[in-house]
Amino acid sequence: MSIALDLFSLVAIGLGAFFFFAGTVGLLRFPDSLTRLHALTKADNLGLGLVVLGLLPRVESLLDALRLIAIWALIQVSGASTAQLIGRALSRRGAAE
Amino acid sequence: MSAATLAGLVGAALVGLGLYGLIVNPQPLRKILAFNLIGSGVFLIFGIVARRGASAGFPFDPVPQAMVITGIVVAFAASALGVALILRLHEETGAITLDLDASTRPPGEGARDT
Amino acid sequence: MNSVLLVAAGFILMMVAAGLVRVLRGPGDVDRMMAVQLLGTGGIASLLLIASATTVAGVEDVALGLALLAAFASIAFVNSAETDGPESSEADPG
Amino acid sequence: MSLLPVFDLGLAVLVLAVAGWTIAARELFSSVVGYVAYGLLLAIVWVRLYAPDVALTEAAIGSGVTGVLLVTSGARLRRAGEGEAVAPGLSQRALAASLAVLVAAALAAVVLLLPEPPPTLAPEARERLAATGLGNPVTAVLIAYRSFDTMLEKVVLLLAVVGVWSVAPDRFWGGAPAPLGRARPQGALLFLDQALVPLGILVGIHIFWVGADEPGGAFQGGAILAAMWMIVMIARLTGPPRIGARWLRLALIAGPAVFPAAGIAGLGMAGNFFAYPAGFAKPIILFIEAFMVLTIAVTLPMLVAGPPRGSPEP
Repeated sequence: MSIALDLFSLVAIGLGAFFFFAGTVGLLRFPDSLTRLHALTKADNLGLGLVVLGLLPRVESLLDALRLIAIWALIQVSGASTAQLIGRALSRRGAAE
Repeated sequence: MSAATLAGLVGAALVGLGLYGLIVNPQPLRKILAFNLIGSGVFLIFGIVARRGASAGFPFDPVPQAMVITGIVVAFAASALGVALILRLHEETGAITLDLDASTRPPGEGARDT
Repeated sequence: MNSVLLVAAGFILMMVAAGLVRVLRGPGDVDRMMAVQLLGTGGIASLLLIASATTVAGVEDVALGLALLAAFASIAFVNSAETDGPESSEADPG
Repeated sequence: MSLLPVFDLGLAVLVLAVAGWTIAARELFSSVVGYVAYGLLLAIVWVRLYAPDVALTEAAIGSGVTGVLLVTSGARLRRAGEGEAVAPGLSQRALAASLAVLVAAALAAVVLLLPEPPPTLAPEARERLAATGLGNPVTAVLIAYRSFDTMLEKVVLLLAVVGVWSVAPDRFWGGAPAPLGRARPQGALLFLDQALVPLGILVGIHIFWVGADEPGGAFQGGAILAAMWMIVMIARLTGPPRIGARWLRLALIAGPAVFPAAGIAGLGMAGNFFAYPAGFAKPIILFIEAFMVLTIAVTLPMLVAGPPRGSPEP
């Protein structure tokens, strides 16, 4: 059982790390700000989400699990909203030019 | 080299960097930022003193840590006061530098409160 | 298992830190901000991994605080980066 | 665990690189962006130094609120018009650099020559921890062993607010500071406020409450509450209050006033200034801390909002 759980953790955390990698590559390589924003939000949501998912089997109490999920939920909400704000700022700047 | 020593050396380097910025940067807000760098370097050195003092079952000595917490708050209060003074100076004189001899832009709309 | 977590933590942190090259290159303030946001999320992820691998009590609360404040800095940046827009306002003194 | 030194070394290089950027960047704005990133990294360093209490404070105040202070005031300065500031010449730079290197080298030498075995007060702190009823030694140091420091630190915060207010022109005295946000906030910002702020208030109170036994405490909880209030002000759901408002004045002095009151009560009840009667230490400490949270949550946003800019009539 514990081996299966460890394997689950490994896979999820590995995938999460991959999304951070992808987000960084996107941030550095994509040609303009809006596409970079796209890459960033993937890293925010999926990367952290998968890391949290991978850590869930390792927590000791229900409260700790809830705290982990709350962290992810906070980043989801704030990531989505700031992406919207940044996108607006970008499009307004584009319109002004 | 232990993690604590490494952090202490980083702290020393931060103080140096901050000091350089404090002297060289002409804009007062940048000076405040540099001052905060010096502060955090000093806090880090406090932090390693705390870490080295680990004993009696604690992984750290709580006394220096508590002082750092107090210090961070006081550093913020000092920064805020400095910012308020800079903004007021700018309003009064239109200057964005503390150097009285430096050429500054003629007072603009900021001087309307005088 | 713990060392795997540490490797993952180090990998994520170094990755998002590489993203900070965006801060150097810009070109816009918004791009710089995005790099910092990525650093915030990656920092939280690697904090959680470190917390799980080493035994420092209360690191989850640090991550929770960082998660709250991640949005805080971004909001302030967007807000002030945008103040020269058409809707810019200032309380009219007097 | 042999991987940790590699991680630490990478972290150290990163911190220094980002700190260098905040000094070297051309514009204030990108410099402040660097400073916020620096604060995040420093929080991780503090976790590595087994100081989660400090990490929380650094993340909230050192990086978050200071970053907002600088970026907000930078925008105000920019709105009022750019001016040129003259950078010092090469010889001055060289002089400053050598001075900085000298100071850094001296400090590095101090770090390397720290006494062995290291002096520590941890055993004393451990010994008396039970008497305070607390589990978190840092909170015990702040509120019980060195309560005088913490009380005076609250007074410093109060003085800073008075100082910030006092640079206002006379005719604005009693008015409200300039709003932090734009006139018409975007929908996404309002949504974020509605989702984040209630949760943030809960988290702030949670961190204050667990601070008695685990990392956290009045400073950290108060700073998070302060950040939440500032988000609300940036979205223009509410403006900064008039500085003449009675509730504001009361909230500002709550911490610095309750602290000595508890100290004097200790004089009466336990025979010593700031002595807490046995068995009641923890409730008294939490009582003091609750007022500290209130004061910090109100003081930090007022410091960021700056001097009053509106007419004093409500």
